[in-house]
Amino acid sequence: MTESPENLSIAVWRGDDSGGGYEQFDVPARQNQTVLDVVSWIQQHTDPSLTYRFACRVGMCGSCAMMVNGEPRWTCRTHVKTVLKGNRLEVGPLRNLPVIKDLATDMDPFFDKWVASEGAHHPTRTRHDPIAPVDPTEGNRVEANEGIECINCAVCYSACDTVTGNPDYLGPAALQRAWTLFNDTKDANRGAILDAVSGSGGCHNCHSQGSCSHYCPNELNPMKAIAGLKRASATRFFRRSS
Amino acid sequence: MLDIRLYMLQRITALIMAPLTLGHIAVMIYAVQGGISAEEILSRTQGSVFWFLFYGCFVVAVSLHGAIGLRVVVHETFGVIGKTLSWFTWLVAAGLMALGLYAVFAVTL
Amino acid sequence: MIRHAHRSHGLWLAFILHRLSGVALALFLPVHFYVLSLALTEPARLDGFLNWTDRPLVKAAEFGLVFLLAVHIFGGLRLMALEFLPWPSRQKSFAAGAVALALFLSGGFLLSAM
Amino acid sequence: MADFERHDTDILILGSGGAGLFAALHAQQSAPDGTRITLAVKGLIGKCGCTRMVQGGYNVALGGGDTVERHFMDTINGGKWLPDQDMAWKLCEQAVVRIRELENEVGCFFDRNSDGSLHQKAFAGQTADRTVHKGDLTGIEIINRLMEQVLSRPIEKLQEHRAVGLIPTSDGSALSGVLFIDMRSGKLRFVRAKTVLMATGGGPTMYKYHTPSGDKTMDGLAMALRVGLPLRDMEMVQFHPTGLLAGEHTKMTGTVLEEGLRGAGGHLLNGAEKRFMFDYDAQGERATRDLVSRGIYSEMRKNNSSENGGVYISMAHLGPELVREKFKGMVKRCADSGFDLAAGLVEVVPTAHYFMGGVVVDPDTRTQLEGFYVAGEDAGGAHGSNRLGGNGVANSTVYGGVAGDIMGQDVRHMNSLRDPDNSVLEAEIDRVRRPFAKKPANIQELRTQLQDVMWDDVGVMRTKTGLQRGARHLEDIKSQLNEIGVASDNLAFNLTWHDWLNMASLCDISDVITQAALARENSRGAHHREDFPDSGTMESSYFTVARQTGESLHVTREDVQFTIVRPGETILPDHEPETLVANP
Ligand SMILES: Cc1cc2nc3c(=O)[nH]c(=O)nc-3n(C[C@H](O)[C@H](O)[C@H](O)COP(=O)(O)OP(=O)(O)OC[C@H]3O[C@@H](n4cnc5c(N)ncnc54)[C@H](O)[C@@H]3O)c2cc1C
Ligand code: HEM
Ligand code: SF4
Ligand code: F3S
Ligand code: FES
Repeated sequence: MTESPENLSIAVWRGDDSGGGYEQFDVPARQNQTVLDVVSWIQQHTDPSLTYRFACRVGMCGSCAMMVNGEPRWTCRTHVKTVLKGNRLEVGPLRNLPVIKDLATDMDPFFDKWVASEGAHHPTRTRHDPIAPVDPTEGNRVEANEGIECINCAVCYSACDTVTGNPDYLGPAALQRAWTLFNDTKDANRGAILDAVSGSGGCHNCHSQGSCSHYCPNELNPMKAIAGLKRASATRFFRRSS
Repeated sequence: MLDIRLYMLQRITALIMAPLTLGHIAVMIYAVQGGISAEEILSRTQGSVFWFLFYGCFVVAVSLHGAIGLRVVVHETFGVIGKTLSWFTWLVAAGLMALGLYAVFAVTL
Repeated sequence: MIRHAHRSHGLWLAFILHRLSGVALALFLPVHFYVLSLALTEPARLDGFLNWTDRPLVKAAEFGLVFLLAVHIFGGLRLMALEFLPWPSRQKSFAAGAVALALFLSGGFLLSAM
Repeated sequence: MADFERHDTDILILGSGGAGLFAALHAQQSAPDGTRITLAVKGLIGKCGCTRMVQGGYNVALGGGDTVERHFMDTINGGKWLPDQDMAWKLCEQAVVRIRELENEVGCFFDRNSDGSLHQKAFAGQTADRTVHKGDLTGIEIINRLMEQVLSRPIEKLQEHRAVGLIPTSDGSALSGVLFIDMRSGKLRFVRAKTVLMATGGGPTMYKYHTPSGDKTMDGLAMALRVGLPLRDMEMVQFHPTGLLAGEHTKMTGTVLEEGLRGAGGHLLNGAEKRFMFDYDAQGERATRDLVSRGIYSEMRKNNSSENGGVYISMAHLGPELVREKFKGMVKRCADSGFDLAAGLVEVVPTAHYFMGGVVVDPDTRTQLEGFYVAGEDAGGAHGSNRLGGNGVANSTVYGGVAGDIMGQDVRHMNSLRDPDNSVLEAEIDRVRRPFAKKPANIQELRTQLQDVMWDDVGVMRTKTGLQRGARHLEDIKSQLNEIGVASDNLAFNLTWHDWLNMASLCDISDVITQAALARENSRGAHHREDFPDSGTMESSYFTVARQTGESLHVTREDVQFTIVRPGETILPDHEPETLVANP
């Protein structure tokens, strides 16, 4: 194993919902080290009381996202080398979500909004019916497919300043889910989806800041999905009023 | 703090204003050449139904557009919500509208 | 620097430019209306005002406003194109790029016209 | 007794993988109105566990020549005649219903053929194109859709609640409830329920190299062991041949590089950068998981290993562009951790992947303890000695749904909550608080020791001497663990306390694996004894059953009941071809 003797200087946010600040730690630099590895090392070797969250460790569960040098990232898939500034790194809890402790946030508001966007399928068929044939190249399917691999990591949510300013705003991930479902021809209640995203916290609050699409670790494009919702709801608005 | 109605209103007013403001800028660039005077402005605009409608439309649109715009900014920056926010929006709209229409009458009547 | 690192990318800057220009315009508008309405009440003061605006500093400010207006209009059109035109995202970036270019050119032109 | 909070519900579900989430949905559909349903999970709902990590897909026979019978025969053959046949049958039969439910009711979005029908492919060991998938991220699709259905229903959520003890009634015949640690606050909470489903998903993370998510540490099986429930097939640990090897200090090590890489023609190279799999099997790299794992392991033992002690996988000869296109996700993942899968060499190592062993249950998920049900990876029997790729998620979703239905029915006849055996409750509370009385020390080093022991002595290839050495080491590690303390000044979200508890569960089950491995004196499926390389006759197949009484562990052997098909026979019609896969 090749180890450089160098130490990384890591600032980690400590505290809870009532406040906190950064604490400094030294961590030995290693090859192939991810930000999550660095954080774990601190908990395992220096400060056993440090709290963070992870599960899959390969970018599938979306539970390890943190602010790394002020940018939201999935830490299990972020190689330290790609984010190091000199030999320094600053790690904090995701923005825009309440902090439970240290680096772990309460993700409930994020998921409450997912549900509030009607982000759960409205069935047209039952388990006793055959599976609907779907042409994989058909327009709606392609559109829906683009946003489906979201891992609900809330990276986009914490990158978005509209969420910061407007706590009711449903946010990019939930809206993208709504758009995906809206394009799912199997869904029974596309009207309900448009209703859900047209209220005072809805898609119309998005200012196309684009941070969502910029930071999504899976290279999804919530900004585009939200534009789709705006378009669909505007079309319906005119249809209804004419 | 934008539902679909306010959003549509903001977009529609923006679309109305786009040609108007571009036209306005064009006229201004043309007009400012060699200095500008009250007389010059008034000679162009006074008694003109066209300019009355032109600026009238603009004022109505911009009052709504600007008010909704400021509403969003005020909400997101200062956390103003609920009734206060609505009052703010419509007061700004009314104020802009009043001042604007007064000006339109001033230069076109 | 680290605190708002998430903001350092093009679309966010476009957003803040649009917002600042919108707010500036909204604040300027009442002044503009007031000055024009002087035509009705005190035409002389309007002229006085227009003379005052001849000064270079004020001129610069004025052109600044025109620039803000242009930025805001083009920015607004870009946003609405992005929202309403069902283009593939790539083309949208081109459109945005084109608008940005137009902006800088026109802005430069306006400023140099002083 | 230390302070704890109390809570009551009717149906309590532990875990939010495929089994837990399906159980919640089905319980909600089948239980009488007003039934309280509670989902308690060690992580966040839907964001932990392994179902989410499923890549390849979901096995289900959907016609086109394929039949439930064929799926069943593949499962039995794959499991080397050890599976509980009734469970395997129900798995194959109900998978058909479950996949329709997933698409039609839950809203999953599986890949299609150009004619609009579901796309199905064949994993190793299957005689038909059977595996339904969504790209190579099938688990995310399944769990996200299930999660949003559950979140949008009136189901009580206890997130970041770790189950630490099953508390029976005083007479020991039924379950009263479950003791939890509310991880966020560090407080203890005892939840009584009329029915409890355990779906905590096993997870062989006591091995140096392992694939499952970090939250899975055998808590469920350890709890079941402590209440005296029988565990079967505990020696059966499935190794995936190609885990990423990136060094000991990164959690990326051990994570799966997908099977398809070998299927597509990837080469495995030893330290000298020579292919070696043909020395072990005529199929070369395309041999089944267990054979390839053993091939790699043998090469490693001969010190023909790569820089970090594994072997290399090489794809470049297929054309880097093609690899980049076909395995986009894998290439990106490797690139994120600094490796070039498309054009370079990536180090791999066999990695503990799935646990076939589990609690003895009937095909309705019931256990011998009234009110206690087990489904998913925690339940033993459906896979026997080896799980086919694609049968894992089918198993957890099928039996999770079954458990939900059954609990919804059973709860109708259960009029009241049961009182706990306070002495067990007290003992469990003492157990979890034990480290507070000791001097804090580093647990990580002990975990490394455990992982090394299990890897070296109870791993891919086993011998009696090795297993006995392993057992002694385990004893030693356990007693060391008992001396390691945890600072108790702030228990809120105290990961180090949970590391300690994880170790406790892992040690207990490691012990059982070792004892069961000693008890099986032949080689079947995932279990390979170098001192007993023969499989034994299929007719006399037995499975192991481990039970803890008091402090002592007993492993017995029980004969497999061939309730549907006998070795050498098949339930496929006479004229059926051996395989329907075009190029197996
Ligand atoms: C990388 C990988 C790839 C795989 N690919 C495939 C595939 O392609 N096809 C296939 O069929 N199978 C695959 N499998 C296997 C499959 O994932 C499992 O068989 C199946 O998902 C198990 O489901 P489950 O519901 O039993 O457990 P899990 O999905 O693992 O869920 C367990 C749940 O229990 C919770 N839990 C654990 N301990 C406690 C506790 N003490 N208290 C409360 N909650 C607890 C966990 O947090 C989690 O929510 C794969 C597994 C892995 C690791
Ligand atoms: C003439 C063309 C104009 C167009 C096309 C236009 C377009 C737009 C659009 C699309 C928005 C929404 C931005 C968003 O949601 O992020 C907006 C916001 C705004 N506009 Fe305009 N606008 C124009 C003129 C004006 C004028 C003259 C004013 C001055 C009163 C103005 C003030 C504002 C304000 C304050 C905002 C809010 C900014 C924000 O939400 O960030 N606009 N404009
Ligand atoms: S859209 Fe991207 S960033 Fe947002 S939650 Fe989904 S995966 Fe994460
Ligand atoms: S960052 Fe926010 S403002 Fe819109 S484009 Fe993305 S949701
Ligand atoms: S730990 Fe699962 S995405 Fe990082």
